Formats: sequence, C-alpha cells, structure tokens
Amino acid sequence: MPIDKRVASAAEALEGVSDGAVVLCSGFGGAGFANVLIAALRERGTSNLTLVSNSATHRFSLTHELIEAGLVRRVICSAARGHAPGLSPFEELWKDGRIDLTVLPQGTFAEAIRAGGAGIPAFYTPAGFGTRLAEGKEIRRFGDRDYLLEEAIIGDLALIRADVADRWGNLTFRHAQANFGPAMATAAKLAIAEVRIAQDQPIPPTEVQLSGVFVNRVLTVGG
Amino acid sequence: MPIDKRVASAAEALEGVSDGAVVLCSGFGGAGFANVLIAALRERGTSNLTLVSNSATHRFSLTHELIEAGLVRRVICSAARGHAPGLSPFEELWKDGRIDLTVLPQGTFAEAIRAGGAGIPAFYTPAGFGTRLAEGKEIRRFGDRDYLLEEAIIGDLALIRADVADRWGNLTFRHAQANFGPAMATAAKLAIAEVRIAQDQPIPPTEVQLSGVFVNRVLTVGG
Amino acid sequence: MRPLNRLQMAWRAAQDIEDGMVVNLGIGMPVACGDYIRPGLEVVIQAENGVIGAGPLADQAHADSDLVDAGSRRITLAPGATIIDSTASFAMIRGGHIDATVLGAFEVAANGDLANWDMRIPNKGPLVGGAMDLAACARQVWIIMEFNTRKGAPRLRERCLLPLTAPGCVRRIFTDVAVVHVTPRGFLVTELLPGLTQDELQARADAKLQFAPECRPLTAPAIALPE
Amino acid sequence: MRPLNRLQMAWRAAQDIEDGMVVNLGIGMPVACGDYIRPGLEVVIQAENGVIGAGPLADQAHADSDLVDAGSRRITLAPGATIIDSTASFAMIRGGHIDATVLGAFEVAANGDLANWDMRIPNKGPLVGGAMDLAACARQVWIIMEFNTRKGAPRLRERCLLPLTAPGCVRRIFTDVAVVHVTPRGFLVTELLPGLTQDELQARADAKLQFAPECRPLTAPAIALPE
Repeated sequence: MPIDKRVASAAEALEGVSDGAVVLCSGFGGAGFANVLIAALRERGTSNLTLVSNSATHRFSLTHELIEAGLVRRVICSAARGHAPGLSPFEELWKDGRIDLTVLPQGTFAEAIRAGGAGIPAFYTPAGFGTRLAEGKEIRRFGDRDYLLEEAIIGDLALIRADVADRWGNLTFRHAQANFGPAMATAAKLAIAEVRIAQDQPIPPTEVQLSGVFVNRVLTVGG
Repeated sequence: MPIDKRVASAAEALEGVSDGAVVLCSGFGGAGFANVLIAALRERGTSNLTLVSNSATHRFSLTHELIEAGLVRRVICSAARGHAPGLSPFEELWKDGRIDLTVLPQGTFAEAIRAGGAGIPAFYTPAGFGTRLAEGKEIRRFGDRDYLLEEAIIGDLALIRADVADRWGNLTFRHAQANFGPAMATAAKLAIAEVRIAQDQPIPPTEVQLSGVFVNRVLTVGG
Repeated sequence: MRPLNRLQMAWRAAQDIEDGMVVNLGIGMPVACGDYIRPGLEVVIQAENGVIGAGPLADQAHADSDLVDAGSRRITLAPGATIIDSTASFAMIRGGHIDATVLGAFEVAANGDLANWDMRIPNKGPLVGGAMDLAACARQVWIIMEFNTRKGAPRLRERCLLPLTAPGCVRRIFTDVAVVHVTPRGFLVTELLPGLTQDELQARADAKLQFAPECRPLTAPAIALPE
Repeated sequence: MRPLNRLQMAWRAAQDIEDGMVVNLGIGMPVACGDYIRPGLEVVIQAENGVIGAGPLADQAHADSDLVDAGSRRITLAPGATIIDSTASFAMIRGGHIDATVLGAFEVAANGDLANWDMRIPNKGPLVGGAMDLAACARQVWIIMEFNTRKGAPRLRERCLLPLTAPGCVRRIFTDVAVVHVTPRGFLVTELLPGLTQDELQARADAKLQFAPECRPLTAPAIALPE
C-alpha cells in the first residue's frame, strides 16, 4: 500500500492521544507554532499533560489556552514569563502550586529533545553550571571544565508546524519555522505536522528538511 | 573586508598544520573523500598524526597513503580492515605495534565527532554495551537499560569533500557525499573543504547544507 | 529438497518485511532483500551512510559515484527519498526509528546474543562499522546466515564463542534450512526444510531447539545465484 | 558630557566587533549593535533561533512572519545567510563557534560572573532562554548595560547579588559612562565619560575599579532614541 501519512482532520490527527501525555510543541520567535493542532488538543480536552515548549506562554502560540483550560500539570521550557504586564495564566497557576515547572537553558532544552530522538539517554553540557539551575544535578569535570549531566526528553506526542509535506511525511520549513520542530518530531512516539500544503509528489530529495521517517501524521491547514 | 574563505592551492589550504595534529577525514561508502587535501597532507610530510576516519583504509580514500608514509601514529575509526586479501598497510603497522588503534561503533564515532563540535564533552550510548568495545568504559543505567559513556572527539584539522562552496564557506554536498563531513567540520579547529566549484554569489539559504561558520578554508579541485 | 541458496534466504527474510516498515539491510546477503519485498508493499530502505529510501541498483547509464549505499554500491533513490549525514543517520538508528534491520552473522545464541563482527582472524583489523548501533537499537534484529559454518560447526549456540556485537538483540534467524525465532524461552523453529527431520536439525545446533506446533515447510522460489 | 543613551551604548559596543566575526546579539539593546558595525566590515550575525547571517529589519513590504529573529522581529537575511534548526543553532553556540555574544545584564562581578536572567520579581515565571548557553560558551561575552540601576545601585559588584547566568564569563562591559574590561585582576576601566572623574566612577561601583594607563574618553556620535 502506498505510504500516505495525510489525515483529513485535526480530530483524526489526534486520535489515540491519552490523558497524561507528554506533548512537545514547536515554535520560537513567532514562527513554527502548530496552533491548529494545539487548539484541537484543547477542544479534545486531553488532560494532565506535560507541556514541553520553549516558552510556557508565547504571544504567537496557543499553548497558553491549554494551560488556561487546566489541561497542563507540568511545563518544561526555557522561558516561563508572560509578555503582558500582569501575571499570565501560567504564572497564576504556578504561583498557586497547581502546575509544576522545569526550566532549562534553551540549548539544553533543544539538546535534551534531540537526545531523546537520537537514543542518547543523557549528556553533559557546560550551560547552567554554577547557576541555580544546576541544583540537584550531577556535576562532572572533563578536561579543565565542569559540566552538568542532563537527561533526554521523550514525548508521547509532538505537534509541529511545517510548510510543505509529501505523502511520505517528508517536510520542508519556511525560513525560521523549523526551530524545535525537527528535533521534537524525532523525540515523540507520535509526531504530527500541520502544513500549508501536503502533496502527492515527493519533495525533491535535496529539499527535504526532515525525513518522513520521523513524521507519523500530516494535517493540511493552509496559511 | 568581504569574507572570502577560498584559497589558491592545497599548500595554502594546509598552512599552519603541525606535526601531532588530530586529523578528521570524511568519506564513507565511496563518497566524500577529500583526496586532494589528503594527498597534499602526505606530500607536506606532517607527521605523528592521529587519523580520525570511518575506515582506516578504504579503497576510494587516500588515507592509506598517509599510513604507508609512516605519518600516522594513531587511528580512530569504526573499520580497520583492508579490502584486499593480504594485510593492508595499516594492518602491517598495527600488528607490529607501530600504530595505535581505537575502534568505535560507527554511530558512536559519528556522535562523538558531533559532540566535539557541539560543546558536549561526553554522552551515553547503548551501542557497544556488553561487547569487547565496552572494556574500560563507564557503564551506567538509565531506566531499564545500560549505556556506555563516550567522550567527544575534537580535531585540529578536518579535511572534507563537498560539491559547491560560496565565498562564505557555505557548502552543499552531492548525494551521499556529506556523511561525516558536516560533523567533522564542526569538530575541528581548522576545517578545510575541497569542492567542485567555489562561487562568488551566495548559495541560496535553503540549499546550504553546512553553514560557512564551520568552514575555514575552501579549495576548488573540480571533479 | 535442497537448502536455500543465499538469494533464496534473502527472499525468505524479505517476505517478513511488512508494509510501511523502515528497514536497514546489512552489507552482503541482507541487502539483496530489497529485491524481494512483496509486491504492493511500500517500504523505506535506510542505508546507514544516510540514504533514507534507497532504490534498486543504478544501471550503467545512471550510476553515480556519489550516490552509493553503505557497501559502496551505486544505487538509485526511491520516490520519497532523502539523504542525511552520518550523524543524523545514526541518530535515526540509535533512536529506535528503524523497524527492522537485517544483518549477517557468524553466531547467534539462544538468549539472542549476536556475534557478527569479529572472526578473530590474526592481524586483520577489526571491522565494527554500524553493526553494534544497528544490533543494539533497531526495533527488530533479523539475521540471515547459513545454519552451519562451511566446516559444519553450529552457528546457533547456547552461548556465542565469538565476540558479541550486542547482547540479547536477535528476534528472527533466516537460514538455509530453517527459520528460527528467538523467544524468551530460547530458539523456536517456525519453518523447516522439507526432507529434514527435527532431530536432524537439532543435531546441527549447539542449543536446544523448540519446534512451533504450527511449524511449516521452508520453501522459496527458484532463484539462480549470479555467476 | 551626557551619559551615552541606549543606542549610543550599542554603537560603542559595535565598534569592538571585528572583521569576519560571528556574533550573537541579545534581545533589547544588544541587537541594535547590528546597525552600527563599522563600515567595510563583514560580520555574521547569529540569532539563536537558527538564523545564521541576520540582516537589517525588514520593511513593511518584505516583512514575513516566518523570517524572524529570537526576539520575534521581522528581519531580512544577509548575503551568505542560511537558517538551521534550534538544535543545530545551540550546537553552534555551545561548541564555541560564536566569536562574541553581546548581552544585556543586571549585574557583573569583578570575577566575570554574570547575572542577567532573574530579577526576583515575585510570581513572574523564570526566563532563561539562550542566555546561559551563550554566556557559558561564546568565545567572548560582552555586556551592554547602564553603569547603575535606575535607583542608583551599582551593577558592577564584587559579587553578584542576583542569581548567576554563568560564572566568570564576561570580558567587556559597555555602559553609559565607561567601558570596562574584566581581567584576571578584576575590573579595568579603559574608557571614561569626559567630565566624570575616576573617583566619581569608583563611588558608583561596588567593586574596586582599576584604570588603564591609556584610559581614553568615552565618546559616541549623536544618535536619537526612537520616540
């Protein structure tokens, strides 16, 4: 049967996602948020989620709607501050102890996700050594420098945004849209891409930016 | 001054390379060997080298000439067997204890080089656990599995082969020519690419496969 | 019936490849599996040099020395293919994204231990390549090998004599005279060459063989070996 | 003379950027350095979201919501640019491939400790972003900040009071009234605003300041702040 990872609806894309899922959401600097899928996840009401996203709340992302709807019990991110002057929905829940937070340096965050997809259970990094984020972490010296041990992040679900897909799930990204998306797709058991166009004919081999091997479902959302 | 990493000759490309250098040479499966630069390195007579190459001797590579010329004191590779029935130049020297050998699983070899370029001093991998290659290595359990600690590889020099370069050192690779080249360029203090064409105009941003940030010198060799 | 030849063994292994699988085929016999995948199936063949979606061998007119697989064979790309670098290729392998790898072997033990990289030939350099990563990390490891060595020694053993590639990794073994699954209770023969008895097969192994109640005859179409 | 305004401080930092450097410019004041790189120099500006070779801001007609820097500003690409993903971008940063990063800060200590991520505002979520990777791993860390807080408290301190971003990383500090290098022997003032005495500057710091024998006047061209 021809490989064809395209699905007809957001509901179909999210079929089988369970409460308690670890959800990796791409997006950074205003580009690459899979907002159609995030909105569908909120409507679905899947709860008790661990949200792995560079920003807990970003003004271009709908992850804050998941948080506001009370569906998220834990956040792993590098930035948890709202843009608005008051407290963000995340900050309101966090100050009341109703949501757990793990903050990582952004490079560690990216590398931990990459490690999750690459079969590396843990790695050492210099980032964060000598800071509060090193608390409770193993410190080890290699050469003349100290490093922190960081463990891989593995997700049940990745929601990423791309530009063009083909039926094999190969993806291209527009400009800075890729950011955390490729790594997140590799690190999740179920990786779903929302794309502008999903085509029958293959993306030329040299233009593919993420192999369809890492992508399970593709949803066309236009845009 | 405009950035321009193109050099006029192989001799100029290798300027400043010292005896005792750790040299990373790309190439695998018949593609991606920087044979012009390897030949120039042999002619230069730079000695006491550590050769980091997937194969100690590959029939499409000239690394065996470095070995035959007695310039190599240590090899780090995943494959050290000659293709011919008799003993290869490497095997002759190795059996006499005149060359040191470190063998790594190919994925560990690739990942160690990537780690060297990515500021990761060490990482854990499942490959090689329970085998002779685990001897003397730290074993550690994460979850329900055992892993080996592997340290990064950093080079003084990388000799890689690419297809097109621009004056910024951005590179494209033909088909399977990339293999270890991109990672090796990131992991070496001096990364030199030999290319078919080096052009004035920039390679279009979406076609660049290795950023020129990682490439120090570019030599046009045609082919 | 005659034992399967090397291409017939590759054919038999290929019949177990399922629709949509991502498979890595080792150098030698395993790579021939690519020619025998069941009609109507679409499979992604990964070569560890970074070709994701390897197609058939290139004909003379299209052969390109840069478009090669891990065995330096000049190949084509299948529709939907792409090429990544070695680091990314092994990230894919180590990360468990390969559904099945088909490898050659010297020995397999009843606990799934695999020995396929070091025959202890004096003074020959070691050749690990990607075998340890594949054996340790592919979701399934399938082996194609003759049931016995040329000298008649058993390759299915209680414990491997040769240095291991990875412990406890092998799931299926496709041989010239039997198909054997490796289960938590040891070797389970699921297909046996017609004309060979269970006792005869057991006599050729160094470990206890169990035979599946539904053990079937091992058959393959006639495939001529190249000259 | 009046203290430098924020754009003048960015201008002054930009004068230290050398030909061919790969630089990462933090959100806020640092990113303005890109506008003031000395004429005739070619510099690669890295944005940690993966843009390698960021150009000036896009005009309305060319602004693209997918072509942004780490601060969500709609930018252009410089000739020779490419875009990589976040994992690769931080591999570049952590691997020491950034010649200099220019960051904002709350405090810098005489030993080079940097505090620029946590002002301890109650209930506001932490914002680390890429600062720890950049501070720990760029070959040089340069800081742009006012010499004192709005309330007059010293930002150059014997020890940081606020949580650290990275220990011992800062090399140069570009402030509104002085340029200060961080040396193994502590703070060394290399430029001082005309009209300000060494004693006056020292009185505004919490750590011992040394003054370079060749300490020069800190000057910058007039640059108006946007409304």
